[in-house]
Parts: sequence; C-alpha cells; structure tokens
Amino acid sequence: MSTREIFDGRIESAVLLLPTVLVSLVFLYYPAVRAFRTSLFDSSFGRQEVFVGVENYVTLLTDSGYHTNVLLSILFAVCVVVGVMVFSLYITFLIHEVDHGQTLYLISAIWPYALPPAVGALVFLFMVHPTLGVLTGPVELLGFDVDWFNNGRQAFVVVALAAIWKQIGYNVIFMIASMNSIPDTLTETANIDGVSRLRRLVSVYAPIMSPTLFFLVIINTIYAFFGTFAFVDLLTGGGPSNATNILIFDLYREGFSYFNFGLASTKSVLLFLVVGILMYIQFRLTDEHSHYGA
Amino acid sequence: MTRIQLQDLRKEFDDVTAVDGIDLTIEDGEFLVIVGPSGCGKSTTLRLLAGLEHATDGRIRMNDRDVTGIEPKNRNIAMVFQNYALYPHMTGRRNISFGMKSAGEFTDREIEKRVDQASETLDIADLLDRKPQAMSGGERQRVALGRAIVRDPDAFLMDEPLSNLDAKLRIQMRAELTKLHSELGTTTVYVTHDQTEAMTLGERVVVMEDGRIMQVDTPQVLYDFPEHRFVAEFIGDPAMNMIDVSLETGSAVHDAFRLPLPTGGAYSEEWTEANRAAVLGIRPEDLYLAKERPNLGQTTFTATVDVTEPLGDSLLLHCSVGESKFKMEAEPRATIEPADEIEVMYDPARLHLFDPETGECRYHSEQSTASLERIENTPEP
Amino acid sequence: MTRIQLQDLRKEFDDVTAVDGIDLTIEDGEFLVIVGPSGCGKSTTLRLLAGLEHATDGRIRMNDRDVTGIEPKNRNIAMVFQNYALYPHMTGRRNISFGMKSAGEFTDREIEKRVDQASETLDIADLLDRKPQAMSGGERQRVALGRAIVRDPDAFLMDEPLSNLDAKLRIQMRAELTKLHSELGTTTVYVTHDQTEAMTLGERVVVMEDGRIMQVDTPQVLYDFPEHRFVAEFIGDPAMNMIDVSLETGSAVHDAFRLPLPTGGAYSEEWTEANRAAVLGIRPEDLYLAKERPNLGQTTFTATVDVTEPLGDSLLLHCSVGESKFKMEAEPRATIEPADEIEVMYDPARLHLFDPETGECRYHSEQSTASLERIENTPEP
Amino acid sequence: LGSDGSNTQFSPIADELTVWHAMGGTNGETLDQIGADFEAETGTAVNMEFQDSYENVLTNTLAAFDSGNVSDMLQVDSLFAQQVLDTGRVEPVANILPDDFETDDFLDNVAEFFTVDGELASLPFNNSNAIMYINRDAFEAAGLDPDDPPTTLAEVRSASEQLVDQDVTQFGITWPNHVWFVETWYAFEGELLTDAENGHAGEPSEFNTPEAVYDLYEWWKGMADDGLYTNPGIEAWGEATSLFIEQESAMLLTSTASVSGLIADSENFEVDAAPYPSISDTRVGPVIGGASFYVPAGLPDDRYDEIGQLLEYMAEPEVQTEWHKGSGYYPITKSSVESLEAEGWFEENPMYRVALNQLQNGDADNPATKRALLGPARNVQTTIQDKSVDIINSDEIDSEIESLKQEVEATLGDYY
Amino acid sequence: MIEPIQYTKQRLASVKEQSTAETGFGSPVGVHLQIWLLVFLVVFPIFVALIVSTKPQGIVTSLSDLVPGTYAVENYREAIVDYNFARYMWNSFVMAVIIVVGKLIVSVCAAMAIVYYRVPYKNLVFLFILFTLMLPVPVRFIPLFQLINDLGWGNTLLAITVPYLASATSVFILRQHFLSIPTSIVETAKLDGVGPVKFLFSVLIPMSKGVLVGVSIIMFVYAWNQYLWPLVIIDSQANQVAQVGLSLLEGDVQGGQLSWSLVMAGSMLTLIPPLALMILFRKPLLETFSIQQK
Ligand SMILES: Nc1ncnc2c1ncn2[C@@H]1O[C@H](COP(=O)(O)OP(=O)(O)OP(=O)(O)O)[C@@H](O)[C@H]1O
Ligand SMILES: Nc1ncnc2c1ncn2[C@@H]1O[C@H](COP(=O)(O)OP(=O)(O)OP(=O)(O)O)[C@@H](O)[C@H]1O
Ligand SMILES: [Mg+2]
Ligand SMILES: [Mg+2]
Repeated sequence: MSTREIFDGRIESAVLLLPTVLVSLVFLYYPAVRAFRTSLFDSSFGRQEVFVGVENYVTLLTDSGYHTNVLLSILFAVCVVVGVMVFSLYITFLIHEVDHGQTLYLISAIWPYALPPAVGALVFLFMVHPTLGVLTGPVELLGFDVDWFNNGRQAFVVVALAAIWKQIGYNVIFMIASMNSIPDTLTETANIDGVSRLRRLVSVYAPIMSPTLFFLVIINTIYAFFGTFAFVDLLTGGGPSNATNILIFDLYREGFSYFNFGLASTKSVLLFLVVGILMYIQFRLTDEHSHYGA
Repeated sequence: MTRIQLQDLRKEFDDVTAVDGIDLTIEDGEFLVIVGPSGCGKSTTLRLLAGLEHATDGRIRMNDRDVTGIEPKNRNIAMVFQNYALYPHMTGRRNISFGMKSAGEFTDREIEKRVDQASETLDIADLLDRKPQAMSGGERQRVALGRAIVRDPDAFLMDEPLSNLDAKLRIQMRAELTKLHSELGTTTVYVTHDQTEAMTLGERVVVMEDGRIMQVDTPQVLYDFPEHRFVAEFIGDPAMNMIDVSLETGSAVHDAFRLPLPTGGAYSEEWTEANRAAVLGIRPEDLYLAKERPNLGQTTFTATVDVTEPLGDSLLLHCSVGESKFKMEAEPRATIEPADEIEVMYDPARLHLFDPETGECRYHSEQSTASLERIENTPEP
Repeated sequence: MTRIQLQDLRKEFDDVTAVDGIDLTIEDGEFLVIVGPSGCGKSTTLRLLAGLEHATDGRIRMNDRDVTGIEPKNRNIAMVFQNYALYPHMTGRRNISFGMKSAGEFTDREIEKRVDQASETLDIADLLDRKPQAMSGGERQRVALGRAIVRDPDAFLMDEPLSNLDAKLRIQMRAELTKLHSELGTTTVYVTHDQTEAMTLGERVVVMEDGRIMQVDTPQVLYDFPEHRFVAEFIGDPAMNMIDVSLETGSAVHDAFRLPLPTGGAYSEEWTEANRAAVLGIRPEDLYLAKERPNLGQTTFTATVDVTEPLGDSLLLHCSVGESKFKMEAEPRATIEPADEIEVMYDPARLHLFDPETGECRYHSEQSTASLERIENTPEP
Repeated sequence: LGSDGSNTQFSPIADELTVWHAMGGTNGETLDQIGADFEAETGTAVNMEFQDSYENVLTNTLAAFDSGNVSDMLQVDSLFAQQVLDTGRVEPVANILPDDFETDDFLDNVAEFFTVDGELASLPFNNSNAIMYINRDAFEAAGLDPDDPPTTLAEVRSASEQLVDQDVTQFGITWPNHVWFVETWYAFEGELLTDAENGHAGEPSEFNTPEAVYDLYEWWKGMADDGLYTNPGIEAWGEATSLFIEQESAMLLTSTASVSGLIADSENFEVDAAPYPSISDTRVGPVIGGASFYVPAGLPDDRYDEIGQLLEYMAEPEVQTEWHKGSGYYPITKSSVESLEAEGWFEENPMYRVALNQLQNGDADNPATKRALLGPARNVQTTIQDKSVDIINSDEIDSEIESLKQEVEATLGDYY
Repeated sequence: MIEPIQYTKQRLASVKEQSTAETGFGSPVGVHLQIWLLVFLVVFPIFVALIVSTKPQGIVTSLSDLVPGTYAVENYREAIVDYNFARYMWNSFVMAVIIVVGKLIVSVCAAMAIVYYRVPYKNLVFLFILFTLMLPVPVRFIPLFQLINDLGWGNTLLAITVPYLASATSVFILRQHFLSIPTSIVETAKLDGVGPVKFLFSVLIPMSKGVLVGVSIIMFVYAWNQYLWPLVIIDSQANQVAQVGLSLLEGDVQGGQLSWSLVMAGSMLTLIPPLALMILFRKPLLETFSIQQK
C-alpha cells in the first residue's frame, strides 16, 4: 500500500552501505576467495606451495572416511537444530505459561548463552565425564552405562547435548518475544475450546511463530556446522572412531593441528557447499509451506 | 440452551473494581446485550462468564449448576472476539473444526457433518479452504461465528464481534446475527459499546457503568423510560438533550421558556417544591420546528441555530436557548441556516426530569403506569 | 489556501489500477470529502495529492502551479493519518514542532508561538508534555491535528482520521473538525469510508468506486439526487431500497403493486416503452405505514413484516412484498411484530429509477429543474 | 648463517627479545622470572609471551614467517620438531650459541634427541618422561607392597585386580590417551615406531607393529574390559590426574613434571613415584617428552648475539635448577644435576629422582629411545590415539592394529 | 498503539493467574515442576562450576561433593592478582565495546539504506550481506591472518575489531525491526521533509532503542566470547583477551599442572560482564526480537 522508501539519494545509500559491504568484502569474501585458491594447492606448514589443481578435491571426494564425516555432520546438525528448537520451544512455552518468576526463569534458561563455548564444554565435561562426572553416578544408577569415551554413539549424543545446551539461550531470547506477541484471544479461544497445552503449542503457537522459527533454524544450522568446534575439541577430539569428527572439527584439525592448509581449505570449501545446499533446501521447503502472511 | 444467573458478581483487579456486584438472570434462549462506555466492565463480565477470569466474589450458575470455579472448557460455551481470534495459519475449515478436534468428543465424520452444516447456515462454504488473510473482515467474522456454532454450545458469548467491521458490513452482520439467533435459539450474551447495535440486537439490554448495572430492559423501554440520566444520554443518537431547569408546581422553568409538565403518577411531592433544580431531558426527535407541524399548536420557545448537519434523512440542528445548548432534527430539506431564529415545539408526552445530583430519573411525562404496562406487554424474549 | 486541480489523474500499481482517470477541482477553502468502499482508490488519490505516490498519468495543480512531480515537502501540505502516526518517543510538543524544526524555515520563537497557538485552538495545552502512549485515542488525534495545523499549510489531507476512535468520540471529533475548518478556512481533503462522516463533514462529497468518481455534489443533493445506483445505495443508512420493476407508461409495475410515476422532465422517451425493466429506488424513510399518515390518502400496497429492529427514535421494519425485500421506518413505539401484514404508503416525490444494466439514474420523481435550482441554492461552501 | 632455501630477511617483533612459549600457570611465571633475571644480569629485556598452546606457537610462527616479523625464540613441542625443521626457516642453535658453549653438558639422552644432522638444532629446555605414580595408602589397603610397585604390564594387571577386587579403588590404573605413552612402551621394548630410526635417519615410511605391540594392546583391552583401567579421555592429562587424586585409580601413568603437583594435591593419601611399567622385562629406556627452543633463521646478526646470550643463560645450571624446582621438569644438564645432588635436593625429594634415574638408566644410544621425528607427527599422533580406542573396543585386535599401521603409513606417504 | 499492548499484557497476566490457580488449565503444578526440572538442568552446570571454583584443586565428581569449598577467596584472588586476569578482562571489554559500537553504527547504516532508500539492487546487497553467514571463521582464518599482517595490523586492536564490524544477523534483525515501524510515521517524516540524518537520529534510533539494546547485548556476548581469532592474531600476552587468559589459568597441563578451580574461577569472572548485561537489560533482550514476516 504505502512505501518506506522515502529517500532517493544513491550516493547517500552507497555511503551507508559502504562500511558493511567493504568489511564484508575485505574480511569475509576476500579471505574466502583466498581459501578457495589455497584449496588448489598442496600447502602445508612452512613448505613451498605446489599447485595441484583439483587433486585435493579428488582426494576428499573419493575418501569414504570423508563421506562419513559429511553424513555425520549433517546428522549432527539435524540433531542439534531439532534438539535446540524443541527444547527451547518447550521451555519458552512453559515459562510463557506461568505468571510468577518469568524473568528469573528466563534469565536462568538463557545464561549458558553468555558462556564462551570452550568453558561451556569444560563445564559440561564436569557433568558427564564417564568416571568423574557429577551426573554420571546418578545416571548410572538408572541403569545406564555411561561410556562415551569408548562408545561412539554415546559420544555423539554427549557432544550434541552440550551443543544444544549452549544454544538454548539464544533461541529462547527470540522465541519468548515471538510467543509473547501472539494475541491472547487465540490462547483464550483455545482454552475455551479445551485445546490441551501441548496441542496449543504445536498447532497454534508454533505455526504462528514460524517466521521466528525459520530464522532460528537458519541460525542454528549455521551454529551446528560452524559453532560447535569447541565441544568436539574438548570433549571427544573427534573420537571415538571418528564418531564425533564433524566437518568443522576435521577441518580445524587439518588446518591448525596438521597444518595442511591446502587440504583444510578444500575441506572448508566443501563445508561451505554442504551448508549452502542445506540452506537452499531449507529455503525451498519453507517456501512451499509458506507462511500465513503478516 | 441455558439459563444463566449472576449473583452479586464482582471482579477486582489490583487497583480497579471492574465489576462491582452484578445480579442478573439471562433467560434460556435470550439474546442479551450488555452495553456501556469503554472501561465500564462489559468485557470483564463476559470473561467472568466464560471462565477466563476468576470472580473475586459472587456466583455464576448455568442451569442451576454452579460454574463459578469451573474451567472454561467445561462450561460448554463459545466465545467470539472482536479481533475474530482466528488461527492465522489454518484454513477456514480447520479453524472451525480445530476446537472440536481438540475436545476429542467428536468423530471425524461428525465433525465434517457439523462443519458443513455450519458453513451452510452461515453461507461460508467457499471460505473453508482459504486462510484468514485471504478473507475480508466480514468473512473472517463469519468463520469465527462458524467456529462458535459448530460446537453447539449452551451459550454464545460475543465481545464486540462487529466493531472491527466497517459501517455497512456491520449493519449486514447485525441482521445475520439476528437471523442466526432466531434459527438456533441459543442463549447469547453480546457485549458492545455501540448503542445502535444494542438496540437492534438485544431482546433485553443491560446498560452498565463503572462496573454496575444501571438498567436492564427491552430496547424501547430503555429508550422511552430511562431510569437514569446516564442511560438517557447513552441510549439514543443524537443523545437526549439535557437542560438545567428549576421546578415550579407543574412546570419546568428556564430563562427562556416555561414548560408545563403533564401531571401523572411518577413524580413525588417534594419535586413540586418551588425552585428546586432539576435536569429536563428531551430527545432531539421530540422537538419540532413549529412551522413544520403547524397543526399541533402547543407551547413553543425561540432558539438560535448554531450549526446545521445534513444527515440525509434529516437535518440536525445544533441550537442555543439562553445558556443552554440542545440539538433537534428538522426535515432533511428544510432551508435553515446557522444564526436563524427558530420557533421550537416539543412533544409533551416525552419529557423526563432527572435529579441533578444522583442522576436518577424522577419523572416521565407519560404515565408510568402506562409505561409499566407497556413493559409487561413487550413480547416475551 | 489553495485551489487544487486534478486532471485525468491515474495511478496504476503492478496489476491494479487504483485511480482511473480523475478530474476534480477542489476550491479554495473548501472541505471536500472523498468517500467510497474499501479499495476504491480514496487513499491513493490522497497520497497522489500529497506526493507520496507518483502519478502514472495526469496532472495535479495547486493554485495553477503544476506540482505533479514535486517532492511532498515542497507542496506545503499537511497530512493526518488514520493511525495518527505520532512519533511514540516524542512528547506532544515535540511531535507538533518536529516537522517545523525539520523544515528549518521557522525560528525557535516562532515555533513556540505557533505551537502554543495551535494547542489553544485544539485545547491540548495539557497534552504537550505527555508522550503518545499516555494519551487517549482522541487526544492523540488532536495532537496529530495540531501537528498538521501548526505549519499553516496550503491544504490539509486527512485519511480516515477518525476511524480508530470509538463511536461517541468520533461524533465529537467530527464537530471539532467542522469548527476547526470554519476557523482556519484551509482547503481540506478528507477521506473516509463512512458515509455519515462524509455527509456531516463535507461541503462537497466525492463518491468514488473502482478508481473513478461516481458523483461530486453537496451532501443533500447526493442524497436526494443520486446519479447512480451505486451512489444511491452507498449514501444513506439504512440504504435505499431497490426493487426490480417493469415500466409501463407512467407507472412502475411490480407483481404486488403498481406505482404511478409523476410526470416530469427527467426521463427519456425510451423509458416509457412497455415492459422495460428498471430498478425502483425508494429510501426507507420515504415509505410510511398507511395508518400512521391517514390523511395523505395515496396509493398503498400490502407487505409482510419479516423482522423489526427498534432503533429508539424509529422502528426499522424489514419487509417483503412478493419476491422483493425492502426496509422502512415506522414510529418508534408502533406495535408491529414480525409476520404482521402492513399497508405501505410512499412519498411520490421521492422515487428514483435506475438502469438495471448500467446503474445510471434515469428518473427522479421530483422535477429535475427544481432539483437543479436547489443545488444552486445551497449555501456557498 | 642461513639455511638452504631461505634467504628471507626477518625482523624482530620488538626491540626486546621475544619468546613465544606455551607455559601457562606457575611454569609460565617461572619463565617470566627467568626472563626478568636475565634482564637484570645482562640489561637485555625479554618478553616472555604466552601463546596458549604449542600448536598456537606454530600457527603464530607460520603467520610470522609470512609477515616477516618473527619472535626470537619459539618453544616447540618435540612432537612438532620435524615439521619446524622442514620449513627450513630455523637456525640451528648450535650456530647461535657462543662458541664456548658446552653442548656436552646436556644429559646424553637429551642431547641425542635434539641433535639433528650432528648439530644441536634447538635448545632443550622443559623435558620429562613418563613414569608411574602410585597411591601408597591404596596399595597397603589392598595388601600390596608400595615399596615394590609393579614394573611390567602383567604386574600392573595383577596389582589392579587386587585393588579392584578388594574395593580399594574403582580402577587399578589410568593414563591419558596420548601417543607419548605408546611411544614410551615402544622405547622400553627397544622397538622403533617407524623405519629410518624413528625419522632421525631419513624419511620414514613404515610403521612398525612388533609382537610386543600386540601384547600391549591385548593387555590394554583386557584391562579395559575387566574394569581395571579407565580411559580418562583423549589427551586428558587433567582428568587422568584427577582420577588419581580422587582415588578412583591407584596407579597413574603421566609425566615426571607432575611430581610437585601430585604431591601438593594428594592431601588424603601418600603418593609415590615408580618407574614406568614395561611390556616385558626388557627395559631399554624411555623417550623424551617436552619442548625445546627454536630460533628463526635470517635475523640480523647482532640479534643472534643477544639470542645466543639468552639461550646460553637458559642452559646455565642455576637456571636449570630453578626451572626444575619450579616446574618439575627434570634438570637436563649434567652440571645442574650435580649441583642439585650437591645440595641434597634428591635426598629430600626422592620422587624427583625416579624420573631422572629412569632417564639416566636408559640406553641413550639405542635409537628406540629417541622420540620419533615425523613430519606429520600430529597427524600420526591423533591416528594412534584414536586407533588405540578402536583397538581396545574391538574384538579383532589384529586387524585393527593392521589398520592402524596402514593409516599411519598412508599419512607418512602423503607427507613425504 | 502502546496502550493496548500494556493492557493486553495485564490481561494476559490475569489469564495466567487463573491458569495457575486452583483450577487452571491442565496441571499448573505440573508446569512449574517441569520448568523447575528443565531450568535446573540448564542451570546446574553453572552451579557446579561455581562450586568447583571454591575448591582447592577443583573437580567435583559426585553430587555429594557439591558443597562449597573454602578456597573461593584464594582462587579468585590468584586469578585476578597473580594471573593478571583483570587486565585480560579489561582488554576483552575494550574489544567488545569497540565491536559493539562499531557494529551497531555500521549495521544501522546498512539497514537504514536497505529499508528506507529507493535504490536498485538493494535486495542483492542484502543477500550479499546475509551470505556472509555461511563463510565460517576457520575457512577464512589463514588468509585473514595474512591479510591482517599485510595491512600491518598484527597485534593491534584494529585486528580484533574491524573484521567483526560487518554483521549479517544484526543487519537482518534491524531490518526486520525497521520494517515494523508503521509506514505512516515514515511518510509523515517524508511529508515534513525530514532529512536522512535527522530521520536517523530523531526518529529511527529513538524508535529502535529496545532492539538496539537487545542487539548490542547479543553482539557483546559474541565479541566477549571471541577466542580463536584474538588468540592467533594477538601475540603479546599483555594485550590478550580474557578467553585466552583462561588457558593461562589452566596451567601447563601436560607438565602436570592442572587447576580446574582456577579455570572455573576465571570462567566465572568472564561470565560476569555478559551475564550482568543480560540481567540489566533483560527487558529489551527478551521483548524485542519477534521476527515478523519479511
Ligand atoms: N487484567 C486486568 N488488569 C487490570 N485491570 C483490568 C484488567 N482487565 C480489565 N481491567 C480494568 O477493568 C475495567 C473494566 O475493563 P473491561 O475490559 O471490562 O471494560 P469494557 O467495558 O470491556 O471496555 P471496552 O469497551 O473498552 O472494551 C477497566 O478499567 C480496565 O482497565
Ligand atoms: N502500493 C500498492 N501496491 C499495489 N497495490 C496497491 C498499492 N496501494 C494501493 N493498492 C491497491 O489500489 C487499490 C486502491 O487502494 P486504496 O488504498 O487507495 O483504497 P482505499 O479506497 O483507500 O481503501 P480503504 O478504505 O480500504 O483504505 C486497492 O486495490 C489496493 O489494493
Ligand atoms: Mg471490552
Ligand atoms: Mg485507504
């Protein structure tokens, strides 16, 4: 109907955009392009770079171990994204439902977000270390054998849980605002109709919050792929048997432990492609299930 | 269908008393309208009925069952909100069926049957597959109604369901609501701040102010025999003129005129004391231009026209007489202009006197016995 | 003060033509109201005037200066929006002075003087130090008006400025707007979809539909001599009754009645052809119960009452005659009930005939010469 | 000066000498103190800059090579030695140290390891080897003789069984999953990790898996399966130590450098040090762990004079003694050992002696006791660590060991 | 505009009040119990970390160890005084504040250009900015490193602030918020002939206070928790940030030093600023991030 575009000055707008664009170009795009260039070289610590063309790509794409890592990372991302969203949505919902102490609950729920990932990982280790963990004893009392240094599946779960735990805060921050902006009359209608709490959350709130949820899916996906390095590094070192060797850790180790920059760059380009494709799929999916309008 | 009784109902919020001791019986199948200015506690009353608020005090009974502490979903009522409260992400059909599905008391087939039935009643079959944002305001309102009727509740509660619609649509929906009610016969409590809506829809109308009930009556009785200055001014558009007068035996005296008051039952001795101050109430349509009704030949007085407003079907005159201002209606095509002096006549049967302090009505020039009779004669709701 | 001319103005959005070739002259100091249903292009027209949209075609002149391509700020107009558009973080005073400060043409003292003056005019002195969220709807609207008048613009443009207010407040603000306009005398273009607002505020009213102007006239002329079925139905509440009839020489024939049409200037030969279909328009208030006006002794017909709506000052009857439905007004205290048979009489001077295909008006029973005369006699705006 | 391939002219970061190190905590403080003392003595200022980890020292060095502004000394984990050497951009310290510097003063095993191609490539500084710590109280409680701790894996097992069976501790033994322990086992057994004398004589390409390694892993797996050993996590030095301090495990394999810390933290029991348990009765000797200081090539000559002074200073007996006492790393020059003995340090602190003895008893001439010098050392390290877990979790030890061999060899092949 | 919202909130509160009262929907006791459980799970680690920081050498291995030790003062003193932790915190703080302020300015400018200017290709520019989300740090690490050195920024404050100034999320969130400001207000400004600068400072910024504060908190947390990049680019210990300082506290682990308690004391210290900000500005943080339709 009406427009917000009230200014015309092209030069002005260029000036306004310049800092962001410039910083993006210089410090984000240019290094990324350089990384792409490096991926075509055999380049390792302090040694002469040798142009090898696509050899690094060929190496990785034919390496079944790497394939496993890709699948593992995607699985990990799915678990983390779903876990974070479900848990955050539920806890946000519960807090939304109570009258007293909302703020206290909220602050409590979001604090891990303020914690640096490395510390988060360390603190989490205190909880669940197979022999030293505070919670290990109680969990084992329940008849569950905590053995994630040897058991790949458990290790995967532990790293995912840590990653989820750390990211809840960020999600709750966005979800609570979104949930609070849902008109009360919808809640009241649902209550009069006898719609159960859970059903209200799933069938009423979640769809209405979909723009926020979609934003969070994107952010969480990026987090799951790029922001979870510290948990793997500190908890499992990618093991056991590569069970937690997700791409970002693998790439980091390739670059900064093994100092194979060529291969590491290739891995980063491939990681970028994987994430890019996933994003594309996500956008397509949400386009189809397009929102209900403003 | 349900008979609903409110007994000394009150609701206090932290610092305000929103509902201040209400006693009211809503008859089975009745269409009751609650009207009043903003903040008078209409919505709160309705929400108490729905169970969305907890009464601070008092009881609510439905069919003699005490539901005061019962949860909304167990009261078997349906509510329609001003903003429709449709789920934006669901189609019309899902919006209508969602509540039933949740309740889980209905089979899928039954749900489908009822939705179809409701959509036929409301003529919304073609809206069922659209989402709310693809519907106009009126269509949304209709879907919201569909959602309410489909569950066949004991009572409908509606909180200003039409006030988000534009004028034309509001009139149309008003008629549809009346029709719907006559078809379904479900007890309905309808909240509005619009007196026209109250008058046209309500079998009985409750006028509220400040959390209290000022009067409950059929629309025409409210209009003709307001028991309180507040009701008199609230009901009727343009509002009843209120002119400060002093009373002398048998007359209301104003600087500029002296109106004889027809004798009759309804005013007490003390009101005949000389020089007692009172407020004279006359509705704009009970004032005439003397020249338009030459044959009535009654007391007249002279006033000055301040502003004229053509309303199409009449010409609204804003006039002054002495210190007092009043409004009156003239023939639509009368050629009257501001500053004209006019000769004004009134309908002696339609005078009211109010206590200037309490606002209570002390006198209707039409015999109160007659009026009472009329009240009793009004068709059963 | 300004004379504004729109010449063949059009505005196309991607897929819709919002304004479809408008020619209109707004006289200096006039209060012009644009009315029409939702989506008819009212706002777009106003926004073209303001310079917020760029015309696809056509010209806009203010005082003979072509402003079609001029920036809004250089048109010296002020606009008032439906949602007030007050800056939420600024006090009333800053809201009012902000635009002037931005323009930079005024000294601080002058600004202060003007703000005080405007706040006196609008009686908002005590709002100046509050922020919008501490004001009621009406108060906000007043501050928004203050912001508009303080700059002493050549023209005010108002887009449904009252529609966020509740009914009572709307009526009050309406009166204030009239007063304000008579004090300031600034050319004003006012958009509304509410016909009552249009009728009471406008010196002239533009009725639009589908991006076109259907009629421009004074309110009463619009009401009495609608040039199009659309206008007839849009103006007036309840709307004009439209009954399908067929024409015979000098009469409109319906299954259930036959109305003689007073002869007069306004209908052409072909309309007298036998059996030609037409739509007969009669306003509800031009129909009477025969028993209420026994002395008129005219043609009557019999109808059945479907629904009665007490409006307080009248009783609205929804009636059927044969296949046709119509509404009429009866005395408020008439004891008429649904299913009653009534004898209906009409005012022969107030009949209209419309072309069933084009909707154009073919006939007013009052002589068109007389009507034209009346138009000329209406007081100068 | 100048080595092959590099004629880059580097410039120092600052006027002061800059040393990039990875010593956090009190060790870092001790290092700062050494720097301050040096400044007091010579007037040359030193910035000891903590770089978080050995890996990050390398990362920063890499960037420094790129930018041209390099630190004057960098502390490099012995694991990364070959990688640093392979850059060709470091100057052997032999060329920088004053001519009168007595390289012979380094303990033989130390000198052996840090000498490459006949030259002292870097200045050894913080060195240690792996030993075993025991919980004397627990041993006694289990009826074991704390003065006769197990010396072979078999003995460790039987001691563990006794400890666990009698519920004295939950586990018998633990150690961080770090390649160093595997290396130490290889060395005691006299076995080379790779061909080419563990990389000291050419480019290695083969990973050796002698019988003893099968014995090692069978034992390891058996210990794990029977709950006698607990895995504290990959490179989990801290966790392993905590397990020991918390008396979850009565034996701990870890660095000699932990002595002082363990003594301080074991408030509730008496701790003792014992030699590293060997796979069999063969006890050739341990490998050296820890780090040494490298110096970039291509700095201005006068700079090298200052650096040489600092290097020399850091090898002085007093400094070494101070460092040893402050950190727990063992003294690496003969003269500092002598001075410590002279002051009766080892009598008062017999546990410090165990490590030194173990080192000195080792056969410095046997190439097996020279820690592997592999280009892709870190890569090989993580492979061995990861694979160790796989092996002990597998029922097919042989094939897992075979796959370990293949992976390591593949890594070697990629690098060379 | 605002009144109804407040009113709605009151109303919401009253609905909730009753939902948790005797007869609320579902079981209110259950809701509180669930919140307690979930919030406990989220909060528990910090509790453990806090306890650890008061112990002599740290590590808490079972629930029965969860009693505060007596070394709190000692540990915190050691971290702050002996390890100069205050200094690192200050460095972090300076870095974070510069990043927040810079990012805010840069992002507001960009979002303003994107929303309020009628310029071609601005959606493309927006995409260009959003795309940077997918360029993970490790991918860019080495080239960025070289770039910073080429620029001669090594070891400077510039190096740890400027590359962060472009922020896709901030631009996105601000853009969403700007889009939610009623057009009529924007158009009023246009009618008044308000220029871009005045519009920015007198209209846009005052109307976005909440979001700006909220975004700032998020930026602050992000900047404060930066670890890898400062670690790599800052060589001088005195200029190092708190997150890197933490590893100094950790000691020479391989060399047998290990002080969980000191690390946790340091972690708790580093947690204070972001947590304090989150608590202090909880309102804007929790109320402003409702992502609406694009
Ligand atoms: N949850 C609440 N907390 C505090 N006060 C409230 C609450 N709900 C309503 N009130 C107050 O109670 C009074 C009555 O409110 P109510 O909503 O019933 O008025 P209403 O008659 O419906 O008005 P309107 O026509 O504006 O909807 C008002 O003063 C209102 O401010
Ligand atoms: N910016 C726009 N882009 C596309 N179509 C538009 C735009 N603005 C208006 N329209 C369309 O132009 C037509 C006229 O719109 P306009 O806003 O002028 O109607 P209106 O008469 O003011 O209606 P209302 O009473 O609902 O405000 C509508 O069909 C509308 O959808
Ligand atoms: Mg209400
Ligand atoms: Mg409009």
